[in-house]
Amino acid sequence: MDFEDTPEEAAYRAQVRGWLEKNAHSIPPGTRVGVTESKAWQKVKAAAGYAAITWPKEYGGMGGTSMQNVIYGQEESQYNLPGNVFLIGVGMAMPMLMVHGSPEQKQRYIQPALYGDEVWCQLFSEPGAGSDLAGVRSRAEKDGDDWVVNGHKIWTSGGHYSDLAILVVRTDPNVAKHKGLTFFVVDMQTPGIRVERIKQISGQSHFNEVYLENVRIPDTNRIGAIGDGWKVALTVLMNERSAVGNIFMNVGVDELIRLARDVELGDGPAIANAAVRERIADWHVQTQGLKYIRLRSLTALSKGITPGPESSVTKAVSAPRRQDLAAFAMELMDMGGIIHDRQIVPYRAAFEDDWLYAPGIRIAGGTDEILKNIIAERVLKLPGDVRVDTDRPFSDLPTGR
Amino acid sequence: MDFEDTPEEAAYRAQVRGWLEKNAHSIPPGTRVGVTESKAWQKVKAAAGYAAITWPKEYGGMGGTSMQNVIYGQEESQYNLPGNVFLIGVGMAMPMLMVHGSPEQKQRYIQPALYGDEVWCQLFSEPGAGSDLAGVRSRAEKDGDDWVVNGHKIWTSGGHYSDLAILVVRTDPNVAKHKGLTFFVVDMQTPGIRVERIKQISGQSHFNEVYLENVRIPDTNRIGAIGDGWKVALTVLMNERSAVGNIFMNVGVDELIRLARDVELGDGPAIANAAVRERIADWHVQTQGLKYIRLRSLTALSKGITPGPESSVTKAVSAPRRQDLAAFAMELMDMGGIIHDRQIVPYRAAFEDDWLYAPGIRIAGGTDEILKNIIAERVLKLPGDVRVDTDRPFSDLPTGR
Amino acid sequence: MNFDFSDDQKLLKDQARKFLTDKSSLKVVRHILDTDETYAKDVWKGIVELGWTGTAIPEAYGGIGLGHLELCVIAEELGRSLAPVPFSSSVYLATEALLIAGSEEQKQKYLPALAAGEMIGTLALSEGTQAATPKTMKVSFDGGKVKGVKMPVPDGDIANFAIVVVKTGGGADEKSVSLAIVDLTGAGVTRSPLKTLDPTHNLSTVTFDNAPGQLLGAQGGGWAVLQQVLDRAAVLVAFEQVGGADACLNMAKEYALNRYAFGRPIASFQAIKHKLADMYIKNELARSNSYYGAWALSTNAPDLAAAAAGSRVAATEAFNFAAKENIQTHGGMGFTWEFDCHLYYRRAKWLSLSLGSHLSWKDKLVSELEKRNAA
Amino acid sequence: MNFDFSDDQKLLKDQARKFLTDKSSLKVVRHILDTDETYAKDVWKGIVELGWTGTAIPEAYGGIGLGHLELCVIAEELGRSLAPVPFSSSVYLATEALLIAGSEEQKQKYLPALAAGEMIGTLALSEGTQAATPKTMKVSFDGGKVKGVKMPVPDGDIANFAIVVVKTGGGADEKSVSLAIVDLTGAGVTRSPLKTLDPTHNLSTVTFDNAPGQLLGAQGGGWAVLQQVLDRAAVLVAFEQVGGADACLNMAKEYALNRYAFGRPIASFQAIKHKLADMYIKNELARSNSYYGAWALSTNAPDLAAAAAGSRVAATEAFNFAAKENIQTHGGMGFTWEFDCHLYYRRAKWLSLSLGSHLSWKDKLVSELEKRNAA
Repeated sequence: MDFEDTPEEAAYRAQVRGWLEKNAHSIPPGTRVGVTESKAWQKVKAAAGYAAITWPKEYGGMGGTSMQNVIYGQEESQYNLPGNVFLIGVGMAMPMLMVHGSPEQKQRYIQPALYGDEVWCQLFSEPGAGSDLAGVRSRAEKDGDDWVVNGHKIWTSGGHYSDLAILVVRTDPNVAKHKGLTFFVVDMQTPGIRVERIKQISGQSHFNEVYLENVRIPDTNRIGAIGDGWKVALTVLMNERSAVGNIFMNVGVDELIRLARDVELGDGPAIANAAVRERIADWHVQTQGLKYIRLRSLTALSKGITPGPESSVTKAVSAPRRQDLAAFAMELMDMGGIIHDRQIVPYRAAFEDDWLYAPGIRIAGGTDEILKNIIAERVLKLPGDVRVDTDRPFSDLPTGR
Repeated sequence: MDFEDTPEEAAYRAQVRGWLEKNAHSIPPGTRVGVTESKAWQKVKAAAGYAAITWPKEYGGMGGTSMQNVIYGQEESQYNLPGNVFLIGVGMAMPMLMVHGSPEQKQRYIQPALYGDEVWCQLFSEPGAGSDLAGVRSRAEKDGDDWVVNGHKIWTSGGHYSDLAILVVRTDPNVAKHKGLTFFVVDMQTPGIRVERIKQISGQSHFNEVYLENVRIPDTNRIGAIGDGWKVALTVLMNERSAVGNIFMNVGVDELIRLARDVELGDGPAIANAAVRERIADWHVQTQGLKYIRLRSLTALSKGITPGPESSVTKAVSAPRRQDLAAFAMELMDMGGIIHDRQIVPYRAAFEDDWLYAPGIRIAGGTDEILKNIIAERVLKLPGDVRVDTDRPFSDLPTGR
Repeated sequence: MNFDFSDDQKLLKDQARKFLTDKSSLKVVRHILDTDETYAKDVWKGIVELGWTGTAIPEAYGGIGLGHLELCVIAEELGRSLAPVPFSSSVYLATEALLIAGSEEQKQKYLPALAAGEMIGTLALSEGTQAATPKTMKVSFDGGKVKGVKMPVPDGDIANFAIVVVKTGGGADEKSVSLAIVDLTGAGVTRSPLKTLDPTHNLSTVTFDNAPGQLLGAQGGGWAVLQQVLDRAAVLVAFEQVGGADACLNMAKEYALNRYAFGRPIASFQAIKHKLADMYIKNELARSNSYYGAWALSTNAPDLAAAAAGSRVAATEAFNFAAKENIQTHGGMGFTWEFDCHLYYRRAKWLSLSLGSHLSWKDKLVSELEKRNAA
Repeated sequence: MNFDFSDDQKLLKDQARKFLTDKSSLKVVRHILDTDETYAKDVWKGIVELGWTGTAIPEAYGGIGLGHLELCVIAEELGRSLAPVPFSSSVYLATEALLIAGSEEQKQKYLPALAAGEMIGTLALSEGTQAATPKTMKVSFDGGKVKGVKMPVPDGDIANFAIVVVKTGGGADEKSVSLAIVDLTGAGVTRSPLKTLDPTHNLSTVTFDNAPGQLLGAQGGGWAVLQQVLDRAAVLVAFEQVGGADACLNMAKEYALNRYAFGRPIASFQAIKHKLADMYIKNELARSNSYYGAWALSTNAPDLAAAAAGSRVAATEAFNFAAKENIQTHGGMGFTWEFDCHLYYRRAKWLSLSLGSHLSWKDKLVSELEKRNAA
């Protein structure tokens, strides 16, 4: 038991480091960069094979292992580089195309995505279909060689700067819900597509709503057979789970310890208060536990074993913990904890930011409740919930108001 | 807003007090009394009408209000009197008979139950049918004018000293589960009935298992129509809920405060430790909350309004709290908390007793989970769980192993 | 047994709810959220006209001399509606402090004006991002002048005057604390709105630069009066929290009944059912503790300090839980600006911090229990 | 990255599980529960034959010189099986104390005998129903004689000798604490089994009436050695807890899959699914923290104290939760003597108390974090 690379891993890490030293240039602090810079960096990576380490070489990848991919990520994270806007295209859509796409589709899309020439987004969720994605109601109807799509998609990251989208819509409402879906690629410049920002309670806008009004999509953009949309979408969703696992924490236990040292409660510094200490201890073992769960799956990966659904555990623990920790830090600041002015509040109000941001984290990419269902069903192999929606025509299902 | 009796209540309380002063005689400490003494005291109460305050006068009751019943209970609890073994007979079975019994059945059973001549128990739950009572599998088959019952009942309080029982059994397994049940009265002396004590993890035995082997019950003992057993049982269960509400606590927050004063943690008396104080505060507000919930429903009762399902809230809060509080008190005693010798451990090991007893409290009379369902469905009017067992023959239902 | 509000009090409550539903809808709250306005002036005007500001002020001082039980039912409805008005500052804090510690002259000067809504008062206690204690406080009162910065001051940009918790003398003990009444519109006072997590409620930085003030109560007696004021306010704020928590439960329930997933209302899944049951349980515990607090407040019971702390602890727990799990029940829509869930999430947090932290009230509660259990 | 046990260690673990399943089934545990026997002698004999008692003892002292990672995998299986043997007292406590603080002579005398199972040792620390601290402890060591009562002493009725935590000198600080080795079969020692909540594990009252003892380590250095011993034992006990918690999750899962209510397995209800998911989450957090503890223990890492406390805090949380919710999942059957759930409930509690309370370990963990974060 140790935390060291195997000889092969060490060699790969050295190779990556050498390449990054030559090719990666950290953005100077304070500089703002955008999609243009992201695309430029992607082109450099793609040319060297690092943009798709695990892809087969025939598609421009490196034919490498998942562990090599992790090592590259660890090393790249030492640099302050342009944001990666290719997670959906390179991480999810292209792997799906490799399985379900026609030769022409692969030919058309894979290289431009890999080299950062085209950015992709995902048109899956709808206002009425989130956890229950197969319940999408956006309709596509055949009209000659085209499909005409009408509907309303939501939670689309990067919708406003993406060139292409993967889209799941209902082509037949008169069959069971999972049978009536079809999967498409759509050009985001197509007339009838309108992208609007969603304002979150934090005041930020990380997501878009996308309205589709008589959007014409040629049948050649269809992926897989008519009615096979759910099967195709599942390929994408499998890759999504592994992408979402790592959640960035602004502030955590270390900051809480320092805050507790700095503020007074009624009877002394907060760090001397056993109720404060107990929470620090509890959150620390959670943090450590998640860290070592990750190292255990990296070890499995290093041995060529595909890790299990531990990213569900990570999110199920860290999202509510983030909310609770932030709320508690604010309590330590007493009435002043309500202040949201970065000049006044410790850590430039990072606890307060987290408190506003955490409710979204508990929901996006799988709610607390869905994650526990996933753990129960996929890890513990317990039965699924009773389904009342699978064996009758979609159009017969009740929908609420 | 006050905590006083209305003039009518005060008058009734005075009447009760006067009667109790004359007729109730506290058992001297250290004296052991049994069912004989309980029966004798019941006879005295019944003669005066206090054994069934809310019953109509025609059945030997006092025709009084629920509030009067509460007042009597409060006053009676000032005395140390023989245990009440008539809760099932007088509290549940006879009120059910008043609704569903034939004139002959009422004539036969009500007076002896009221006057304590016959003690009743309940043969409802089975090893495979607890929360899901309608899933009972004990069978009754018609044989001439009799029914022949075979089966296995469990969680029967007082089974070993009861004269009569109310019994729910399946008379038709080929119809839906709620339709195939029939309700009986059975004499506990009938050949084929065997009563065995169940040893709980606390080492005590508060319940029995009851085995029924070719037990012959005359059809005249049937209550209600064949197949109406569920409807009749519901009448009993409604009365059970209100009987279970009040849960006796051995030790609580006051004892925890005193314990925390007496024991040292690493750095001073436990009461000075904020993590200890926080738990005391949390459990105190729960205790107070339940107390004032009770006073609010007494107020409703006092105005003639039937209280809602607050006994579910009481049990849902107090059962897990009891387990947690006991476990925490044991932690305060450090390694010594494991000792279960009344001579050594504070409060004659009452915290340790509670810790062993609480798991049962979280289950008996409605598990934590069932209680939350009840609150969700009956108070908040949320939908029931999806049922897969109601619209096919009982005999087709899967049963596990 | 009569542990409930009277029929008259319930009628008052119904009227309050009706008025607030009508005049202070969440649209009004959003207007304060989205603009620079500090409070809803029309709603406040209506409240004054209804006499709520004088509910617990004796008729001799221009009030309507009802009492604190009446104030509790109003508070619950204010909490439910999130009404963006300086009611708690002016009524629970300033008015109560004057009733407890004001000289006859001070009462004559301020109480009728408070009752009539001609003046709005507040309490200035906090001095930044930690608990304000005799040890940590720095704002001084010397030679009739107040010096230092108070932050956040609730409704500090709205109030005409503040009761400022000040240090008199250099000690760090309770006897070094006094209360001073300061005209916030007068000389030596600068104030500016703070950016906070609950923009539906004004919070302010108030800087005193030798601002003239006069003592409220005895010099060195401020800490003791402050505790009494906070206890009394804790019961009233608890009713606001109970009202808010109840609103969250109702929102969550409505949404869960009407939102379908997997072909059925999400309210039919145990994960949601039990979440809402937990909300209900906490709300009932909060309500029942608060009823006891109301009784203790209205009768000035010896147990008031414990009853107040119990009300506050239970109500803080309930509203914080209900507000965050209401968002969770709403799923993705719950964390959009457009949905109203966050308004309650914000208010829940402010109320839980407003009179001092959850931990500090738990500590206070246990101190009271210790006194009671003293051998 | 190689954050896992080696193939050899996993093989040892499989063998341990096989041996214990075979020789130490819950029937064996129940035999100790229901009779006056203090431990399962046959199982102990088998354990000694397998060499487990000498796992971490160097070959020079008669051990097999494997190491603590091997001890961790054995501990997990002992925890899973609830094996009623004095392993933790003799191996995690007595052996570790001797390895840390024993003189060459003491090591020569005790370690080979411990490895060979000829002797069983224990640690006598607690003195009743509160934490044993330099301030609260009373058992004294003066002129080579130990005087006072230790209670509970794990495996005190079984062990041949105890390392007794004693006061030397009258102070109340850490420097007043020493360790003394006392022959429990010798003069001046009386012992009797205690009635406890975990009768599957011997706990004893040991009375020392001028019992002869010899110092282990320096006089006044006992508290520091004790902390090291407890840290090391905390990691090993954490593995027992992880094993026990895993057993509970498996029991609960099996039962929930096979128990039907309302026409379907109770494992299909979200209330049960999410309960078991919570168990799994806690178990995974405990296991991962404990792996780190194992690494720190096996490498004597500077971070050992924090790693040990983290292991213990997470593992105590996991096993206590799994044990009580396993009963709950079993419903009515769960609280019968006949079902095995209570065996785990009892053991979980004992393990959580055995090295000092949950709260005290949390406190210790934060003290370590403070050192690390010291400016």
